[in-house]
Amino acid sequence: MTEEIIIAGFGGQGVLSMGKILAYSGIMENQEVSWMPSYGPEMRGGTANVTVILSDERISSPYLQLFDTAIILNQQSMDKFENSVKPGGLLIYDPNGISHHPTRNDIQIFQIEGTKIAAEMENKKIFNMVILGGFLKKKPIVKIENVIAGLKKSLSERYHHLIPLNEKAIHVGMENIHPYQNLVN
Amino acid sequence: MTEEIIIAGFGGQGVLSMGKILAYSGIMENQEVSWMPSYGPEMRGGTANVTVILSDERISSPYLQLFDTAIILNQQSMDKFENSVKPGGLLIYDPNGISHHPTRNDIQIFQIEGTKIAAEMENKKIFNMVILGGFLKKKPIVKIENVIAGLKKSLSERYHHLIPLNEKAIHVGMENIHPYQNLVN
Amino acid sequence: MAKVQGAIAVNTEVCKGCEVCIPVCAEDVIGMSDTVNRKGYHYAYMKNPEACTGCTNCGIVCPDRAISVYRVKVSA
Amino acid sequence: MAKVQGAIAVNTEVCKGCEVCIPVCAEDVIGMSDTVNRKGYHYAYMKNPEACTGCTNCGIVCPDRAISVYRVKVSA
Amino acid sequence: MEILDIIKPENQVFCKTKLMTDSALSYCPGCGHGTAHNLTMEVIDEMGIVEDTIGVAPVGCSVLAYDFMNIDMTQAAHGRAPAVATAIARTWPEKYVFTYQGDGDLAAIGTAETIHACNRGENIVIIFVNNGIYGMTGGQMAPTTLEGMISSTSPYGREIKSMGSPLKMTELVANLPGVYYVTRQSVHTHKHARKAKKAIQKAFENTRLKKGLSFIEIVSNCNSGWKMTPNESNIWMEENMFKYFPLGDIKVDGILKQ
Amino acid sequence: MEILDIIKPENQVFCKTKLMTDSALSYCPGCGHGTAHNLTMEVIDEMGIVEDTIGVAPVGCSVLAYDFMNIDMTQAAHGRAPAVATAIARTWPEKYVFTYQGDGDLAAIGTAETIHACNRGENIVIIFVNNGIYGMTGGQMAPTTLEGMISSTSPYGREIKSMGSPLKMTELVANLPGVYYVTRQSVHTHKHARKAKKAIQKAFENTRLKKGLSFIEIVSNCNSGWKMTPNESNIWMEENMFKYFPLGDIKVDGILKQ
Amino acid sequence: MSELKLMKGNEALAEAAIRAGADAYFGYPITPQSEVIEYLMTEQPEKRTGMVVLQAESEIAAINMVYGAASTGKKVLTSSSSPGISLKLEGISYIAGAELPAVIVNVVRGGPGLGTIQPSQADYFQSVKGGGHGDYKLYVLAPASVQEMSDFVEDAFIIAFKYRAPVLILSDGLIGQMMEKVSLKEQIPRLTNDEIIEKYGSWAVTGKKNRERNIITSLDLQSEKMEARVHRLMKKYEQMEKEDLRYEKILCDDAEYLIVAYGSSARISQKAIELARKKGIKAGLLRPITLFPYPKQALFELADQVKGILSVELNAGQMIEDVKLSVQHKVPVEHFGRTGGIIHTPEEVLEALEQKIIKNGNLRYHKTRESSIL
Amino acid sequence: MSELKLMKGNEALAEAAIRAGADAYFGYPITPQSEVIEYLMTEQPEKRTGMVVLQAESEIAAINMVYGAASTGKKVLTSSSSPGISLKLEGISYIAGAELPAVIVNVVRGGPGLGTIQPSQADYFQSVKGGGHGDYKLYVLAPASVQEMSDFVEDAFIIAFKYRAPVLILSDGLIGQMMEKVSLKEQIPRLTNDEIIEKYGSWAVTGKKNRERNIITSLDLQSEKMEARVHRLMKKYEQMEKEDLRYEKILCDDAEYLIVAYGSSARISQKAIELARKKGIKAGLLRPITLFPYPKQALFELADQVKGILSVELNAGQMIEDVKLSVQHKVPVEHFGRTGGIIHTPEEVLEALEQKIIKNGNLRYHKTRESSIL
Ligand SMILES: Cc1ncc(C[n+]2csc(CCOP(=O)(O)OP(=O)(O)O)c2C)c(N)n1
Ligand SMILES: Cc1ncc(C[n+]2csc(CCOP(=O)(O)OP(=O)(O)O)c2C)c(N)n1
Ligand code: SF4
Ligand code: SF4
Ligand code: SF4
Ligand code: SF4
Ligand code: SF4
Ligand code: SF4
Ligand SMILES: [Mg+2]
Ligand SMILES: [Mg+2]
Repeated sequence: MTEEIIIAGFGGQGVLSMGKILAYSGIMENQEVSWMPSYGPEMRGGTANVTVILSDERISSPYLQLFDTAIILNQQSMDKFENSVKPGGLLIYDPNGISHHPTRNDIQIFQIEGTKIAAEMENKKIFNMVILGGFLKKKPIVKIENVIAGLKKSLSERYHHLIPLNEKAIHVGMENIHPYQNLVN
Repeated sequence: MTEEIIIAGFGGQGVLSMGKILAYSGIMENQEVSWMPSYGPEMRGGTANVTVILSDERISSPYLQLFDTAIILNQQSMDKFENSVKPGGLLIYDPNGISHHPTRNDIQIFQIEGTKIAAEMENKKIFNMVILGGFLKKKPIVKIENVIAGLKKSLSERYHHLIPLNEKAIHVGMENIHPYQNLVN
Repeated sequence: MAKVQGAIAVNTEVCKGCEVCIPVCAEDVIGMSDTVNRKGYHYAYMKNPEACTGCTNCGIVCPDRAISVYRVKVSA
Repeated sequence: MAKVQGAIAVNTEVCKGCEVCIPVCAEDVIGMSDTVNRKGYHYAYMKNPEACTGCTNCGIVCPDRAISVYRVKVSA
Repeated sequence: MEILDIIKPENQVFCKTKLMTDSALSYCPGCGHGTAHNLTMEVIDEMGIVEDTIGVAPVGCSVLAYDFMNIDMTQAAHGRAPAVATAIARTWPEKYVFTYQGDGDLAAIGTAETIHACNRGENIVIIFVNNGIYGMTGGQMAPTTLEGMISSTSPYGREIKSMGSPLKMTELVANLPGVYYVTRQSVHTHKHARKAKKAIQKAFENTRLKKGLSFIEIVSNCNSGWKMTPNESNIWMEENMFKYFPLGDIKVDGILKQ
Repeated sequence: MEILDIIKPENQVFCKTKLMTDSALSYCPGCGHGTAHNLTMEVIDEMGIVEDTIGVAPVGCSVLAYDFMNIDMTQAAHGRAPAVATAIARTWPEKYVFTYQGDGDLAAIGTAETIHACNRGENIVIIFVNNGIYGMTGGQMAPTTLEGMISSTSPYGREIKSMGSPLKMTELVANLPGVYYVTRQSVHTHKHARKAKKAIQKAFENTRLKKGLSFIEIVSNCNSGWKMTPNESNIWMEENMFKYFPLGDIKVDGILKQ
Repeated sequence: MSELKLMKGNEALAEAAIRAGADAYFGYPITPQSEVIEYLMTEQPEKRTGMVVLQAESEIAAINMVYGAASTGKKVLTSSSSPGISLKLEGISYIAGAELPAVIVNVVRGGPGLGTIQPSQADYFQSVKGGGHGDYKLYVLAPASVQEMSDFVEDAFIIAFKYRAPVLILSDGLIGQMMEKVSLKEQIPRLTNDEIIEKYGSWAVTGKKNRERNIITSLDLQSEKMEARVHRLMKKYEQMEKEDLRYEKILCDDAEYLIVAYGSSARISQKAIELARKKGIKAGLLRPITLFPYPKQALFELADQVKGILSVELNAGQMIEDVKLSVQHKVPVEHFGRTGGIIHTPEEVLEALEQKIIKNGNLRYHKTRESSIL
Repeated sequence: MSELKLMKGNEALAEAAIRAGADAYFGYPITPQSEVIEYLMTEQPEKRTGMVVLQAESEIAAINMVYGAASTGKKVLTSSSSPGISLKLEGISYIAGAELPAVIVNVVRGGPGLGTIQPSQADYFQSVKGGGHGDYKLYVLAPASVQEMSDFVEDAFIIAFKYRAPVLILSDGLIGQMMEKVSLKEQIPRLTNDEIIEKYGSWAVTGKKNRERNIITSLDLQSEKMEARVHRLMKKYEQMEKEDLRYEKILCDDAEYLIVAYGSSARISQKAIELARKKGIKAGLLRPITLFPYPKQALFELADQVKGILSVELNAGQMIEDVKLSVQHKVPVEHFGRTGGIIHTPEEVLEALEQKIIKNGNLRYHKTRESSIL
């Protein structure tokens, strides 16, 4: 199994840490993992993205053009990465702030109202966990308990009390991911 | 004809300019010339030397180990260059301040009391011209008028009034060079 | 007696929602939109237009010069 | 009453004939040799030894530390 | 009166100068660089000297100044803008030459070039944007970072003992005879921005009059690096930066203010 | 009393310190470097700290200081001695670390390293021999060359307009909080040499007490570069150099003298 | 089993420096390597091991600080990226000339000039041909994974002290920025000052105590001495070639076509030869782990076996010269590489192998001649 | 006939810069090239032609001043020696990346480190393999006489502006310090500012007047653009190889043995082949005048004619790599050179030719393999 994922959104949305938790979960399952962020001034306030690969073979290039899954969290990232999903691949996005919805019909497209849900749960910080939950619902490539183990690893001690909340967020996310039918076609 | 000469002494003795005048004289006779000074901190107060080559062929290396003529003006230079004279070559030196006189008997050795003469002529500056005169007496490789022409070239205008004095010094030098018999052997 | 009335035009796609224009407005004219622009920023707008005096304070502190300011004299 | 008498020993091969020791000698003890050392420098010597007080001024300004200074108490 | 009746070309009293291009600034929302850029270009525009102005961009967030300032510009190696500007001013004595530099660029790696261009009294303008941090590279400590201030290379706060005190480059260069005008400004409010603009104008006037070097420090925010919202960062700046880096003229017409 | 009766070991009151080697100094006759070397080594000797002293030689005439000072020394790239000394002092906090630098080395190419080592208040001693010229390379103009002074790169005299004013590096660094002791001395007469020696001793005492950076400028001659006899050069120095570079303490125990 | 962590290459290198018992790090921020100093400042090794970490005012100050600490026998390193390394070259040349042990890390970005902050391998020439002035070389290690970013630090120090010579770890933005699993080594205790004086007292400047004075310098005014110094250096480099050459052969036993690549290019090329083999092309990969010394002999021998060689580098063609010098014109050698921060895909590499080597296998000499232009 | 003078190489170069119509010189003193700035300061070209001469605070400031003046289309040069050139490498890489015309002079001394102030050719690698970071090259001219120190200045400016690229004049302490006859060229008038705006207005930053703004930069945040920039540079270098290669063949027509040498080594080697011919050995000399581009084809062809080739350099073996890459293993190639400031004599060179080449002509392949170590 090899899963090649791009996660893209704003700097503040916890894009990089979401990728990191996913990678850690992979390690918990003895998979090979790589995590390659975009870096440098384009992060300046604007978009951030990270390529995460989980595989049971040695990973050659951590840097990719095409992905099995794209998790897209703002319009700029949608413009940039909609066409980077492999045919038959998966595109998950949060409709919040999206003015131009995806139009491809050779891939599966799902929506998850991460921003809204996080707002309802009154904790912006768990936004990325909600999204992660949605993704894992569609691609259960790692077990939840390993995600939690990964969380423990990547969070510093003094945040461990937040783990239950994050776990909850993951489950909420799993329940709130819905297919998107674009009406264009 | 190719004449390879080293002139060595103190910084203050006009060693470099003497070589320069010699080189200019060569140019006046349409010879190929090169002038290669010792440079860098070893000049710091201490010795200065210059290698001058006059030739009617293109000069390959301006930098030599052995010389046809060595003109030696202090003890350190004597220690350094006595053995750099080619067998059968010429060594000219000013005995002033020389405690260890040359001992080779496979070369011609001449003395010239440049310091004394310059003192008598009450002009330290012409010391190197006296020595040059002595050398030209032994090796008339350039005509005196060309030396004068060379002097004109290398001296800046405002010193041209000194040229007659320098010419005189050359002639005095020619008259005051004497063979040196070292009594060691 | 003639008083001035002002207005600002915000280039909503240029605005980055930094909000530094808000504290410099003595008349509390400026508010931030609920919706976001294409870059995802909430943008400035005149939440109470009639108060604007066209003093240009907002314009001069806007790093992105998203604001143009207009002013007219109106006789009361 | 006891007065001091001094003397200096110049390392003539180390001396560079710079003469900076001369002006600092209040007693005008130091002169320069007519002959030169192996390096070709005229070197310092005591031209009037009896005047030396052993004050060490010359020694401390000699860049090459060519001077050693000696001093004895002598009762007049 | 209807807004649409007010928003008419003939009523416009303020808008972006044409000496700023239409490319969106690469700076974070609320970053002082944008305002500093605009004020500088407004001065060049109003003085009508664009045809004779050559700018030197640094390495820092404002490396892309040449994308935004609609004038001839060259981009200097990190810290070397004063040397670059020196050569331009020497070979084009009639031009208006300015550098635009950050605090890491000017006060760390560029210290020697800054001190010596100032000491030679080159006829240039140096605009020094001091945000107390290395913005571009992700918020590392700068020579100007305040005591106790947190950055990615002083994660527990700048400690004077091991990292030294914040460096007051501006006061330092004011001591050099070649420097004619030295002032410290800010651009975060309309009042400050208007004063800063006057200072920039004075600096370019000095160039016109061949008075030598004018040095304008602009204390600014780096809200990303400081991890605050823009308005928070401006308040923090007033309360902390201005204490250590007080605003105002330091040297005017070649005379030090006491 | 006979001279030979006086010149006996038991009567010796002054001789070369054993912390100077027997190799002949490479300096020109009468060059102040020799005296400065000897005074420094006499202090190290008298303080009994040779086993804990590490010296840093510059690039300049005194590059060969390591041949003459009979202590552990490393030779730094041109201008970088303060950085080299910083690392040694940081990794060997109990040692006495000093740099010995010329004015070209310290005030031209080494400006940034000097300013920042001073600003960090490194616990080191900087001995700065200012002879107003680049001696080693044959007498080119230095940042410290006086107005109108002739050098091989200012053959018609230093001109302020194009070459800038002589740089008072010592006054400049005195403004930095990290610098604890700053003084300007000379070594050309016994009086001056004795005072300079006291200053050097104070500096190393500061190191012992971990007070931070001590900066000692020694205004000296470069008779070769100045094209004078040693005694002429010392007189010229008093009449010209001391006017612009006045001798005396500038900062003592961390407090600036006014 | 030692602890397994998920780390960036830059972080792994920084942690490895602490664990290798380094005494000091001096650096100046630059993308894409700033995480090295950021990690160290956060970890506070001063408290863990007593290691000194200092942010210098510039790369030049940093490399000269390295020179200073190395002069005293301390284990010291610095890191930077391309433009910063250019600034360090005078200092690096001094370290080589003065025969000091030191570790320098270059997390390469694209040049020339300010260029791009994206990954590149365009500093190969600078690294192996002696970017600085004079006759010297660097021992160059090229990590291809986060694990190697960690492992090579200790290796580098061992070589640095074995030869008293500077060692370069030549990484790039890809290896520096990516996160992978890394198993960290045990902490090696730092040497005490007494141990340093004991071990390195013959040369290090630690204060003249119970011995003659030590001097660190790269200057020799007597040409004979300077020539002797140069010969001493050359001897070291010959010994490195004999004793410390490192490389990896992948699928080479039956290879008909060979790719030579290091660092991140080697990772991508490995995928490329896997794809090639799926297509039935017998491709192999030679990965130089040390760029100096270079696996000349291994290449020379493989050249008898394969039909052609492709040098894959993230640059316009630099290592290809060493490949050619090794192959000695037995088979065609071509270059493939993207530049400017673009990272070639395994597919691109495979296509290049097919187009430049397999297809033109017969035009060999003509080809090599032309392509020897860069 | 133009005036004949006796001048040092450094002085001749400085005078030639004035006469070539240079607009500015920026430099920092260092032996053995300080005469360049000393001559200029004495001549006061500001009064003769309006040329600006400034002593910078460092080599780094100087090269960045060059960058600044070059950004505006001015004819500008700097000079230094080995350690100073190392410090300029970041700036040189910027000049190459930003595509600016500039002339840099290196009067080489012996390295590494502070090394020696005596003559050397140990900066060959740094000069031709891109000492700075990134994919760039310098057009390198190697004068072998005072006359060429003078002549090459104008040549260098012509190339610099033809390609908008940095040109290096690679001299050494021997050529820089020696005096020879030199015939000086006529004064070329400096361009007026209007002429500069006229000629270079398409790219130079001279103030935005009647045109869109000009920008000088080496930065491209988009990798595609950066790659395009690198390709643009590579195209220039290919064109240089086609159009501006320079070399000299001496006694090569009937040569059985070949010496390859440049600069001062070429002078000495010429004497050596004369001595050889006196002994009946048919030796010839190929003197590369440009080190990049390199006379690859000429060497490749001579390799069919000669039995062996000796690369003579004042270093531990650097140019030999380019000789081998050109010869493509047709005949044995060996290196001979003294280092540390020692200058080999014609006799030494001849002996090396006899020992390393003539004697071992048969062991060719074995030999070349071994000797490919350095
Ligand atoms: C030689 C070199 N060293 C380091 C860097 C990395 N670098 C880029 S910008 C920068 C500092 C920016 O800080 P500052 O000058 O304060 O500008 P700001 O971004 O804060 O406006 C550094 C260290 C570089 N590009 N080149
Ligand atoms: C990088 C570098 N630049 C330049 C030089 C040449 N150089 C050697 S010493 C020196 C200046 C010496 O002057 P100063 O520091 O005043 O020492 P002094 O000789 O006057 O005591 C210079 C420019 C060098 N060796 N290295
Ligand atoms: S112009 Fe003045 S009043 Fe109007 S919105 Fe702006 S700041 Fe407020
Ligand atoms: S200051 Fe400008 S960018 Fe910021 S919110 Fe106001 S209008 Fe928008
Ligand atoms: S010791 Fe004093 S008195 Fe004696 S010679 Fe020296 S200076 Fe003169
Ligand atoms: S000071 Fe020293 S070197 Fe100078 S003359 Fe006196 S004894 Fe000789
Ligand atoms: S990082 Fe700081 S300095 Fe840079 S653009 Fe953002 S706020 Fe401005
Ligand atoms: S050149 Fe000047 S500084 Fe150097 S040794 Fe001679 S006098 Fe002293
Ligand atoms: Mg900043
Ligand atoms: Mg000096």
